[in-house]
Amino acid sequence: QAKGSDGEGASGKFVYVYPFDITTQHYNAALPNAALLVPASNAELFIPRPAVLNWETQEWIPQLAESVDLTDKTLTIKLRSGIKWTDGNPVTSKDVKGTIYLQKLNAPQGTVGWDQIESVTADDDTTVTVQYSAAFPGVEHGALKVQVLPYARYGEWTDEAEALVAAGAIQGSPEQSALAEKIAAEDFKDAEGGFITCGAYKFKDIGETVITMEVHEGGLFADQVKFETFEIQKGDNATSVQLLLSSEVDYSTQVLGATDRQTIAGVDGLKELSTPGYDGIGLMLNQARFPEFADVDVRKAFLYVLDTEQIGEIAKGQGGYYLPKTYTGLADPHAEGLFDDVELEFYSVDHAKATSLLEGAGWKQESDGWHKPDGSLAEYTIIGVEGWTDFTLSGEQAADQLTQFGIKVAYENVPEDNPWGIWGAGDFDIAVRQWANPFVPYVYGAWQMTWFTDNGLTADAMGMGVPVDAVETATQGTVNVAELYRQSQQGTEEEQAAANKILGIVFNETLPRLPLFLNQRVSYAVEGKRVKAVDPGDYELNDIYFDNPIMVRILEGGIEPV
Amino acid sequence: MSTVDAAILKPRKQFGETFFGRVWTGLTRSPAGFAGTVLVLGIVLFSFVGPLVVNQDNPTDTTQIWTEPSSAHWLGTQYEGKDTFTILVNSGAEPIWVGTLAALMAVFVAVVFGSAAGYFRGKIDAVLLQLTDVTVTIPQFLLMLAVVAFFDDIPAWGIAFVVGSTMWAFLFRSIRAQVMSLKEREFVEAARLQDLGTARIVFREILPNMAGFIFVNFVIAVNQAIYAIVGLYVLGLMPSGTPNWGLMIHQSWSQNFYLNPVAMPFVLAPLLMIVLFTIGLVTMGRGLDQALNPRLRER
Amino acid sequence: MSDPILSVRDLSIAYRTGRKESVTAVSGIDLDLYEGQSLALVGESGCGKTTLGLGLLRLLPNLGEITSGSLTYRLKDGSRADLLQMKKEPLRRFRWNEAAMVFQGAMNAFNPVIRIFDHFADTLRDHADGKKWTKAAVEARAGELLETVRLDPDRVLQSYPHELSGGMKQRALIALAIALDPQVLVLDEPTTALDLLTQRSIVQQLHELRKKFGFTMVFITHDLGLAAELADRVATMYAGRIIETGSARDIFYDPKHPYTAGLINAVMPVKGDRPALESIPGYPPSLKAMPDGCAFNPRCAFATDACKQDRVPLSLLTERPSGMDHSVACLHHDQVRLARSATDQLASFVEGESANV
Amino acid sequence: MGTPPRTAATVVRRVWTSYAFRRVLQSVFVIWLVSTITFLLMHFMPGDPIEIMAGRLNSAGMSHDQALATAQNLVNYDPDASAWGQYLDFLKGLVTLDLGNSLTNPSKSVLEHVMEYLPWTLFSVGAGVVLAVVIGVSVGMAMAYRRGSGFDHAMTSIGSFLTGVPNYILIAAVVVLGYTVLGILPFLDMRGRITAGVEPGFDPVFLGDAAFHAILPILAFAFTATGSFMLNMKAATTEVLTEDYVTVARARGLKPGRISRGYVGRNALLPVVPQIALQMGMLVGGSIVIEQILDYPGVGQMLMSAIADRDYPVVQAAVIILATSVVIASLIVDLVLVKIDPRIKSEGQDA
Amino acid sequence: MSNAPLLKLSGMEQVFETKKGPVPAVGGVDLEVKPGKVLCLVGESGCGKTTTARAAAGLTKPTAGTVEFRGKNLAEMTAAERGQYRRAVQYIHQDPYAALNPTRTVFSTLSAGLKKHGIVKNRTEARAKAAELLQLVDLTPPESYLDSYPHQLSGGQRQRVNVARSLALNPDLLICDESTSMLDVSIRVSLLNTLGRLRDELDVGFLFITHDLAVAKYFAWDGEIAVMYLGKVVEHGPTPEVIGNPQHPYTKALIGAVCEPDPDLAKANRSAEQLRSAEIPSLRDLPAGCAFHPRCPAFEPGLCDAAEPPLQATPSRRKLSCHVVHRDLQRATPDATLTFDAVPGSRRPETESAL
Ligand SMILES: Nc1ncnc2c1ncn2[C@@H]1O[C@H](COP(=O)(O)OP(=O)(O)OP(=O)(O)O)[C@@H](O)[C@H]1O
Ligand SMILES: Nc1ncnc2c1ncn2[C@@H]1O[C@H](COP(=O)(O)OP(=O)(O)OP(=O)(O)O)[C@@H](O)[C@H]1O
Ligand SMILES: [Mg+2]
Ligand SMILES: [Mg+2]
Repeated sequence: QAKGSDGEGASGKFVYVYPFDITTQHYNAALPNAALLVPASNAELFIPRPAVLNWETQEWIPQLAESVDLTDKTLTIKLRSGIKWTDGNPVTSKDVKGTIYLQKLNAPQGTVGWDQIESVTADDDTTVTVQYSAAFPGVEHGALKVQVLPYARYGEWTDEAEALVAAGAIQGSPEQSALAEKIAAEDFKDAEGGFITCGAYKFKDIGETVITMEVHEGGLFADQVKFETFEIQKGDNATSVQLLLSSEVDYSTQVLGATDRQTIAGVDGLKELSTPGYDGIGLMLNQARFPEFADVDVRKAFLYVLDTEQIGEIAKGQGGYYLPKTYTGLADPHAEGLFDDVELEFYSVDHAKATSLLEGAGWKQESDGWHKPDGSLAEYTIIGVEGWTDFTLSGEQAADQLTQFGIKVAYENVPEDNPWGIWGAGDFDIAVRQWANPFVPYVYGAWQMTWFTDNGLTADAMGMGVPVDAVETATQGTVNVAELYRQSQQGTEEEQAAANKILGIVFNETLPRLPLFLNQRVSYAVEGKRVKAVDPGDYELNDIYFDNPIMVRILEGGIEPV
Repeated sequence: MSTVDAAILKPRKQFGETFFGRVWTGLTRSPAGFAGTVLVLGIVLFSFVGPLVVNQDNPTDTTQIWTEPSSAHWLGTQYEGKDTFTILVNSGAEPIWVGTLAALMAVFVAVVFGSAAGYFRGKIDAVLLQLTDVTVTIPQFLLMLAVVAFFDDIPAWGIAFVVGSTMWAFLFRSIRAQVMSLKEREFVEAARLQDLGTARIVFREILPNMAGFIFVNFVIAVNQAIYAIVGLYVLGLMPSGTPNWGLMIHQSWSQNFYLNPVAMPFVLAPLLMIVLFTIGLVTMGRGLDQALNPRLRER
Repeated sequence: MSDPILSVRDLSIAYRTGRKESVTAVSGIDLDLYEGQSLALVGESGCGKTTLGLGLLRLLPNLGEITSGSLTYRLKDGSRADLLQMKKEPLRRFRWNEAAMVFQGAMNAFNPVIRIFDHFADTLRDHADGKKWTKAAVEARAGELLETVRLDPDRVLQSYPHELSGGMKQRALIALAIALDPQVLVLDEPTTALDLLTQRSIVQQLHELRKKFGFTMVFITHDLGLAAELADRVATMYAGRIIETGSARDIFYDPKHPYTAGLINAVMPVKGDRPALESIPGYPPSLKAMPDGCAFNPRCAFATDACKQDRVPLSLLTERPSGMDHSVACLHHDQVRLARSATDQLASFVEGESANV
Repeated sequence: MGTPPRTAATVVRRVWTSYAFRRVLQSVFVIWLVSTITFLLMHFMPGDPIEIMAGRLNSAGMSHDQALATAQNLVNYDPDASAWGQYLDFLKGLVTLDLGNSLTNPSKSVLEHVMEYLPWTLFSVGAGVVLAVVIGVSVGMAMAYRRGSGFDHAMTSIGSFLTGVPNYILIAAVVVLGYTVLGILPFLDMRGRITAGVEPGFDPVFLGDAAFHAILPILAFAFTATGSFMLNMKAATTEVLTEDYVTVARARGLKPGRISRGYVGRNALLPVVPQIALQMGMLVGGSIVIEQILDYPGVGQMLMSAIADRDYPVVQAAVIILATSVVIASLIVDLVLVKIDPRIKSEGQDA
Repeated sequence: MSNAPLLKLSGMEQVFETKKGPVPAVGGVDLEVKPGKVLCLVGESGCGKTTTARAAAGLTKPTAGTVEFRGKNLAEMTAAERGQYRRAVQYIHQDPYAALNPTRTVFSTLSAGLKKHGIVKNRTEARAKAAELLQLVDLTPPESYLDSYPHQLSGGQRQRVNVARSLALNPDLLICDESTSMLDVSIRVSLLNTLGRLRDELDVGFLFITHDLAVAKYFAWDGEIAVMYLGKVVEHGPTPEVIGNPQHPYTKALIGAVCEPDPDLAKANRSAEQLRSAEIPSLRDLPAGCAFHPRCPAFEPGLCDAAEPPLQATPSRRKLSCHVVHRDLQRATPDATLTFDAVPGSRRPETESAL
């Protein structure tokens, strides 16, 4: 029935692959983790946000909003008019306001951008005003990126959330828990009208292995999109490889291993879309357990031992990783331009340097291996996670290389069900762990990962035991990392930049985590089969799981059928 | 009485009639038993002696990833550029010895409990019987999953223990039933009438009559244990320390090697090894059964 | 009377025991059976009685095989047919209809999972020849049959085999055997495993049935008492061959084969005095290692070199009508005498008798 | 002999001593014990559903504390409740058939949750077993009838091959050879349980489609079972063929079809019938690996993920339901056996 | 000494508890076995012969009554006495194959008891002794049997090995349960002759169980026969008397039912008296009064179905439990002698009218 007035221009179909599961997933979009396709990259197509971010320019690309404006502590969201929900209601500021309140109530304390919200008001049908208690670049991120829920269905809850926020309830309070439970108990599987959406596409058929979406007349950008149908094939890695092999899919965001990539290499029209990722794999040294790791020289020596290129090659395969240009704890796109005027240490394999650093730190190499200053043999175990292949391979290789250098390092896997518990508790010698941060488009995300994740420093969750209050550095003196971190999030643009610069230098000097390599995000497209060209356009640096460039381009009408 | 005839004092050697004699005959005479034994021995040798013969230096080599079979790499190389054949040679030992250990354990427990329950009956019997009912009802894999999850750092012999403990129930029942019927057999009664003592009756009169049955079941149990252990690896629940068949299959599936034609030697080699080994065990079991099953023998 | 109802010529039966090996369990049997006759086949365990009995109906197990000979029956319609040439379907129709068999293990002759009624129904229906056997018709016919063997039809028909005692099962089987009015009835040890009293009553009923229906019987047993009771003709078997055949009185009172004599010598009488008995020394030969010549020679007191040379054929001693000739396969039959005094007395009596015949 | 007066006491006594009743009682006991063991296993298993959910969230970009706080909301679980209290609740739930809601997906009761998957596993296992019984029984009988023939030898080899080699290995080989190497297996189209757009219902289109998608699991389940039914049926038939009543039946000139069905087949099936329940049980247990290898969304796969999530109620419910179905299957088999083998009843009363 | 009983069962009862109710398999029997003498138990299947024998062998405990060995109650024996009893009383099972362990050689079977009880010191002695035993039962030359397994022996040979084993411990009493029922006539005779030699030469006492009256008569000619019916002894006396002149209707029926290997006798026998019923009553539901009355041809209503007849001595050197016979005896002159004529068919008929 989609073939109607909006039919001009829209034809053909675009096929995406994603591992959904209709037996357990449902239509309650207030539970994004468990709702059908809501956490997927293609969510922009049916459950839009006020705006998405262009990661390179850090500018907002308005979606449901016509324009957004943050002036002082006030965020004004001007909605497009004429957009309709599938139940026929227009999209109004009430929907947006309610959604923001619900998110605010459920956001854990200490979350940047949510803590600072004071009030949300719907000034008229298309204007939402968010009032912040403090303003800084990035504060608007949370509010702008909510997936907007229809008031008609969720109004009862959003109203309750608004009232609770007004009454000062926070996440974890009994009222909030009660509401959360109420929400969790609803799945809308049998709800009238199915999944209520307001995007360019709406659900047509929900099959066990295929979900078909069709153009939603009256939905956001329905007039711009060029595909009549958008199909999502259910598929994990294996299936997406098979689908790519038989050209049954146009776009896949599954992380494929080196072998998979070789498997599909010969497919006609295959295109690898590769963007530098914002996170990487590194090693956490447990300073709380081994005091010798507090010595900066020891950590540096370790990094000089490791052939990170080989590790990346094995773990991720050609094209699946890249080595950072600077060892500042930041992915290249974030580091760009920040450190042009400072001299940074560059850690490439240099066993001689490692030897002299260790000897300088009082270590001795004997026939059975390196001995610590106290004379005991240096022996460690690296833990990786069962089933996380890149972790496993990186850990194995690192252990191998350190052992060959003479530091006895074994490798072991921990079960994949709860490595976070193990890391958080500091129950390891050395652990393979991410560095930098793929989820947060702002630099501070990297600092969070470096200094605050798995570094609880409390008695029962010591983590890696790296100090954050007073860190001795050669060039910056003693710095308070925690304070700088706060500034990097909540300062003005200049303050943020300054803090970021100092923290980068501190990272480079003290190596709180040993960065091995950065992940290169690779996604796959098949061109020429159904789709003319799959191209990220201006959004090349957008992360494919957050603000996916291809989806933004589809909405813009930048991707067309053959 | 006159001096005893020397002929009487010297027992006639009847190797073919002793237990091991019959095992030997069973394994060598019947074509099936022979083929099975050759297969099993071959794979055992390959897996236990092979690692001593084959050069163990198998470095990661990023320039040699997924190469085709060649004279340098008989089965080509795998995803790290390591030699697949070398990995295969090293992959058999663990499943085999763990499986054997598990089977030994299961058979041992089943024999001890089974003969106790069958011989003494009464309370122990009732309790053990109920226990087997439950053991049989809980899906074996589930029990193993739970235990494997419980001890996160489980050593190989621990796995053997776990697998063994899920397998004993079936054998227990048949052993118990056999002991119960053997106990009532007249020759056991005859032994009691001669006042030969319980220990002798159980160990010398009853158990030897089941030796064939137990032996055959041991072979079957090894097979089942390998099924279970490899299964655990395939599910990816086991530490990936030592190379083994199950791990190879797990990697083939979890990393989608099975979709890549170049990876076929790596994917198919462990499958083939398991197929051959289990067929070997089964045919060996059949040969043994023919040689040892009293029902077949009496005829 | 001139035409035998069954004639067997040179029948040999072998069992396959291995890939290429086989043992001959029955060899070179010649036998003519006349209408209304009752022939007892006697001999020690394993001498091939059952095998021969099964052979007469071509019922050998998978591994058994008739290796030579012919088996000619005179059918109800008067025609003659060689059983060995019969195709599957005619053979099936022949069985039970022309010749039925009551088995050694009557205890297991019934399918344990169906009722006795179903056994009758199956038999009648599979030989229906177009007739429709309704439940009531089967019940009527089966009831009639069961009554002739003095069983309560109402109860028995509804029973499963395991609910009947051994004697009842045996009687039910006899009733089943005569369901189609066969001309020939082969009974393989029909009373072993039964109590003395039950045995007696079955023997009694067999007599009555014979009187009533007049069928021809081949009665297989190793109990010489039963043979004496039921047979008017006896054939002794040893190691797969008939070594002596004659009328019952010939065999019991004047056996001419040392083996037959040995058997009769070893029988313990209940009535009369207690004689000292002697056994036949040694054991029957293994089928795999048959001695040359007369198979009995290793155990025989009269054996001479001649006995070890060639097989000894049956030779006619006394000619009698209807196949009741007394023949024996022994070179030294003239030396054979019954040892036991009590029977000597009987034997002398019989000699006088037979002169009268 | 008249019937004894039917007082209430005698009726109670009758029921109490009746074979079926005692068998049912025993089954209930087994189910209780299995449930309790499962409960204990689950509760002494390390790992806490909240932590695991927190880890998930954490990996999606929250800090550990934040993730933990969110997880506490999402997962309806009180780690501090006493084990004893939980056990009592659990027992109560067991009796009232209310085993609570899934921890990770609280919008559904665990029964609903499990029932989303269970029918598919039961369908594929059931179809596999039916296939196996049909093939195994007929081939097994044919083997016994032609003992020693080439057919027998060939089938015996195939039978022991099928029983011996793990079914997941066989099916893995089928996939690799059929899909990757030869490219004849439409593995991709077989994904999932039904093709998109096929409406569930009791019609041939749906059943055919479901069967198409389940071909591989069904095959995998049928492999082992077929082999063992073949061999067992052959052994049983061989034994029955030597029974006197079969010889007697042939002597009675019964038609070959009647003999093979009513006399040989029926009796040879008796020892094979209990095997069916046993096989069902083992196959349902083995579905964990099969469904993982074939990526078939059945109860085995669900169990794996529920265990990984420490979704206790789901795991418990699944195990109890599985155990119950195994117990019920064997109960049915026993009761059916009483029906088809008249001897058992009297034995059951005697011994 | 030879007249003190070796084995004495008094009032021995054995009731088996089953789900369907108690089964009184043996209901109070009194028996004695003297050294060098044979006591033969005969009766139909299920009448309790084996049960009696098993209790006598100490394999089961009787539910009532006592089993005494050389005057000592089995139930009250000390461990040492029991050990002695175990060795002095041996039981030979019915099935010669089942009673031999298929995994042990003849030597191993024979020597186990010898070694266990210290009768032999070492292997050499054991083999010599075992060979001696084999010779005793006519398995010669012994060396060709010593190392055989049971399945390599024929039925008769197995039966002899069983006998040899039971002789290994120099028993005073042998209990033979249907030891010859599975054997062919000629082997049966030779085994009975072997056992007879033991009885006569070594003074071994026998409790000999059979359902074959001919065997009973042959083996127990100098001893006694006890006829059992449904767990009770109904007639008990010296063998020639009981066989030659049975008085209990049941014994009469048994003897009348025997088929003699004599065609003429058989013909004459055909008119033998019929029992009133062929069905044996169930032990669980014994008829009131005399257990035989539903089948008994001499049944007299009011007399036989009222009270259980006691086992009483009669003038003709035997004990008997039958109301009718006892009553008739009392009525008749007390010294009436019964002749063989009383046994139907015990003689060849005088007239040839049957032919
Ligand atoms: N299926 C068979 N395979 C091999 N040999 C067999 C088979 N059946 C019987 N025999 C052998 O054939 C011979 C004759 O057996 P048969 O059963 O005819 O003897 P029988 O005279 O009936 O003995 P019984 O008195 O014990 O019943 C025996 O030696 C027996 O071992
Ligand atoms: N363990 C038992 N439990 C219940 N009943 C038993 C048991 N043993 C024997 N009986 C019953 O006791 C009765 C006597 O059995 P027993 O074996 O003594 O008879 P028998 O005279 O030896 O018979 P046969 O001649 O058949 O050997 C039978 O009815 C039998 O069913
Ligand atoms: Mg026979
Ligand atoms: Mg008995």
